[in-house]
Amino acid sequence: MAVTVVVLARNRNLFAVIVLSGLYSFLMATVLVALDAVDVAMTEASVGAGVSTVLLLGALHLCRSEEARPLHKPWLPLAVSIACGVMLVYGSLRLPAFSDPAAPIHTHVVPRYLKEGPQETGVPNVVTAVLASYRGYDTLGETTVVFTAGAGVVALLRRRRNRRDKQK
Amino acid sequence: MSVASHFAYAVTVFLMIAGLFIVIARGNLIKKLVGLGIFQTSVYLLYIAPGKLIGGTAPIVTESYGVYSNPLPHVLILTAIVVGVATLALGLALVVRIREAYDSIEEDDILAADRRAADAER
Amino acid sequence: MKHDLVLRVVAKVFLPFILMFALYVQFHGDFGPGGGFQAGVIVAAAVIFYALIYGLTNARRVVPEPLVESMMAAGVLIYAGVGVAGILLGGNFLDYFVLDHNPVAGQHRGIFWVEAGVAITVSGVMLKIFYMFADRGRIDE
Amino acid sequence: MDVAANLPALQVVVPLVAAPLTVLLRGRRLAFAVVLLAAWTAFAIAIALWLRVDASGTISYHIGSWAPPWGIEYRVDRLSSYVLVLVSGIAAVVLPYSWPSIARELPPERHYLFYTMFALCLAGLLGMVITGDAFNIFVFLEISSLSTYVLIALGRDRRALLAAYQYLIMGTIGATFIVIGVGLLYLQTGTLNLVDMGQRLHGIAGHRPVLAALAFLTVGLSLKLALFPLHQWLPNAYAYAPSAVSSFLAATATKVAVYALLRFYYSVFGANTVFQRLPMEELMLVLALAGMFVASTVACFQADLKRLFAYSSVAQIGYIVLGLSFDSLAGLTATIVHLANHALTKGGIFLLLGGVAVSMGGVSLARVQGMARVMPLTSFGIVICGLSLIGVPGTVGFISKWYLIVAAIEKGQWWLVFLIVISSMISVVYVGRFVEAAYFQAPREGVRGRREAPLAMLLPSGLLVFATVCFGLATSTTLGAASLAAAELLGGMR
Repeated sequence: MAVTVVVLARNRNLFAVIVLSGLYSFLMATVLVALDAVDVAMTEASVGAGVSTVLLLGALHLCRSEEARPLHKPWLPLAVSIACGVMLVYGSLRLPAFSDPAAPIHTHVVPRYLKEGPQETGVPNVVTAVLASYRGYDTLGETTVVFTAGAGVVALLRRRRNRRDKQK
Repeated sequence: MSVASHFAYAVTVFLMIAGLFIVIARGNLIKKLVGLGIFQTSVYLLYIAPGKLIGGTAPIVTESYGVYSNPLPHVLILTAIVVGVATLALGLALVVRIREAYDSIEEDDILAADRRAADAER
Repeated sequence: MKHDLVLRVVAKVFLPFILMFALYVQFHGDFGPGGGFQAGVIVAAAVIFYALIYGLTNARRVVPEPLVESMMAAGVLIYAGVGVAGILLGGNFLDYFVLDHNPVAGQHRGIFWVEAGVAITVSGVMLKIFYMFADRGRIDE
Repeated sequence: MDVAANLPALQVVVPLVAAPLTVLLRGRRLAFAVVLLAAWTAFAIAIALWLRVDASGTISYHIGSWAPPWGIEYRVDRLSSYVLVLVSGIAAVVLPYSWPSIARELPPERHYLFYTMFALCLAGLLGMVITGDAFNIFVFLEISSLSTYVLIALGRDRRALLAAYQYLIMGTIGATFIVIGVGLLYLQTGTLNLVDMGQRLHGIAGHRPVLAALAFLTVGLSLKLALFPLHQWLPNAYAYAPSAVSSFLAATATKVAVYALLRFYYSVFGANTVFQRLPMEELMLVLALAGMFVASTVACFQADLKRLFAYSSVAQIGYIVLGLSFDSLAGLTATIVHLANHALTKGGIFLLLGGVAVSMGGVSLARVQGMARVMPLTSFGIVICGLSLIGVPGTVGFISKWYLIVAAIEKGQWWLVFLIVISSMISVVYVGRFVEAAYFQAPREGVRGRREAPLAMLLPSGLLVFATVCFGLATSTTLGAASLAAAELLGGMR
């Protein structure tokens, strides 16, 4: 996965970049399955590798496909991103170890979802139960985000009817 | 042990650096969006990886399993993915409009065009 | 691509299955992975598939644009409507317990409608975005 | 059914439902009517909530009847009700204005979508303020940001597109930083509820992930609130957006980001963690001062009035953060009161500038020459708001500056008092440039007679200008609310 990203960063042909990013999403989905996040993996595969790639290709179709050589030196951006990375490393070093059942995320809040969720909501897939019921409001927000994007794209790309008729 | 246990974090950090780098350093508007996607994806691992329990299984309750991975991060990341794709769609729509207005999707070209226009106004 | 007989036949055969699969993902979300969002994406993909093979004009005839735009809005309204129904029946916002005499059945009903709302909005938005982008392309060429 | 008990949910849901309704109804009149109704209802609800919090304390509302921390909680305390009133109030004033303004700036087939986006933006901002759940903040932040990007891109100038794109990139990076911060906190505490998180962080405040989370949240929110070195997106975005949008954003969007910052600092981390374990105090002081001076100076050299006042916004954010950096009751009061004061002032200015753009054909300094003769009321309004930016007694700006100075004296930092006064002098310069052009220069050729903006635009702008003076003279309402809110925040500090 990391290799894909490196190639991706260096490649200037946008078509290749987009295909690589689709590949990257698939790899990510595989990793997610390995981490037991089946719902997320399914979404990532359909969204990351599917929808995003189609969208990117669609946009690319409307634009030029070669990227110009960057004019400025990349040291400043590199420094900024590495600084952020260092910050994250600093933070993550004291996090609970991988797969530690005593970590706070496994002992607080979640046990109720796993123990009572199926009885309280009648849905054995806990992800669905949390998504639609316990944190249903987040999902309403999420749906609204999708709606916002849809209406936004319409607002940006709609043309006047008469102009389109004229061009036909 | 400590190296292995933090492997997931290391990957996250690397992806994040790479994604952020692409966003800031590259001048091509579409490529910036791809980088942004990678940057966002790195966060997924940060959330999901710690939720895994070795020997656990996907959080779909049945009688044959006793240990489940943590479902809450999954829910959060589902939302994050959706938000990510929504942002991407909107960003691309903007890029298409920009390309129609400027006939370019290189940031430097566009800024140069703006500067020329501003000079012409004076 | 529009005139390739093999493609057209294969598409005709596949489409019902894709839609079936979408419904499966939608309703099986309670027991396995899946749910409204994924189902919505699959439905949209099916229509896009149709549009690629039979042409945009035909796709527009099957799934007209005003319908798509209404779908975007309707999904959110259904979702929020479930929430408001909770208030009307004396509970809090998005309270599914009051939707039925039996709290668990109420939960089930709430989750069902909410997921339906998500699927409708998502498929509507995906299709709309596809139409918008496709439109732009045609005029540019 | 109990409407009163469900007000917290309705606060957000009313504008949120209005948005899809406009898409279903299509017609621009209907869309306008629906959103206007929703915004006024939201304002009424916000006032009702404010009164209730004032009378009986913090309201906690469990969405879906799931008790926190399992479900999502809505939490209305003094600070959030104060910001709710502010945001919904500005929306209620800007909306009637947008009808004539948008009619001139946008092609008609996009009108209803403008109102959709406006309603979504309002819902997102209100949702961010009212929620008591860390991840929910992110979700509603995205609703408001995505709609903001679209609103900016609707501007007539093609540069609006690039401004929106740049804001999209910066905003998404900011939002992702916030997600990382929330994620780190979640990994440490296992909860997403802010109050619960605050309690569980109590014992582990010094841990490195917590400090890293603090850093990520600060950077992410600073991007959103345009703190000095991270402000690059703001001037272009404000300058090229439609006038109604500039005004609404200038008055609310950055303010809500400040609110979120306050919420995380005081309700989750606690001031001890923020200000004692990290050199936040000094850092914020430096950035705030740099913002005040650099942005004010840059503002002096702008030829476009909208850009000029956009840079002045960056400088004003500096004052807001300066108040925060004192870590004292007076400083926090100054911050909170300046949130509202700057919102009124800047909202008023941008609304008036929208009218100027209509009547004078543009908002560059060259265009507004002799404006005082053509649009006397508008010019007068801008001057009053300008005085408020400077901090002249009798306007709201004075109150904020006064409290900042009090806070500085409390800490014995006399040099800071001096600096605050100097930076106000710089704002005299840029406001002076407008006054010079409008009052002391002859109108351009062909600009004759009196042509005020239409009444529907003048009235809402006038209302905000009036409020600028009104709350500057009768200070008890805003100041009282702000100091109570500040006291409550500090009281929550352990």
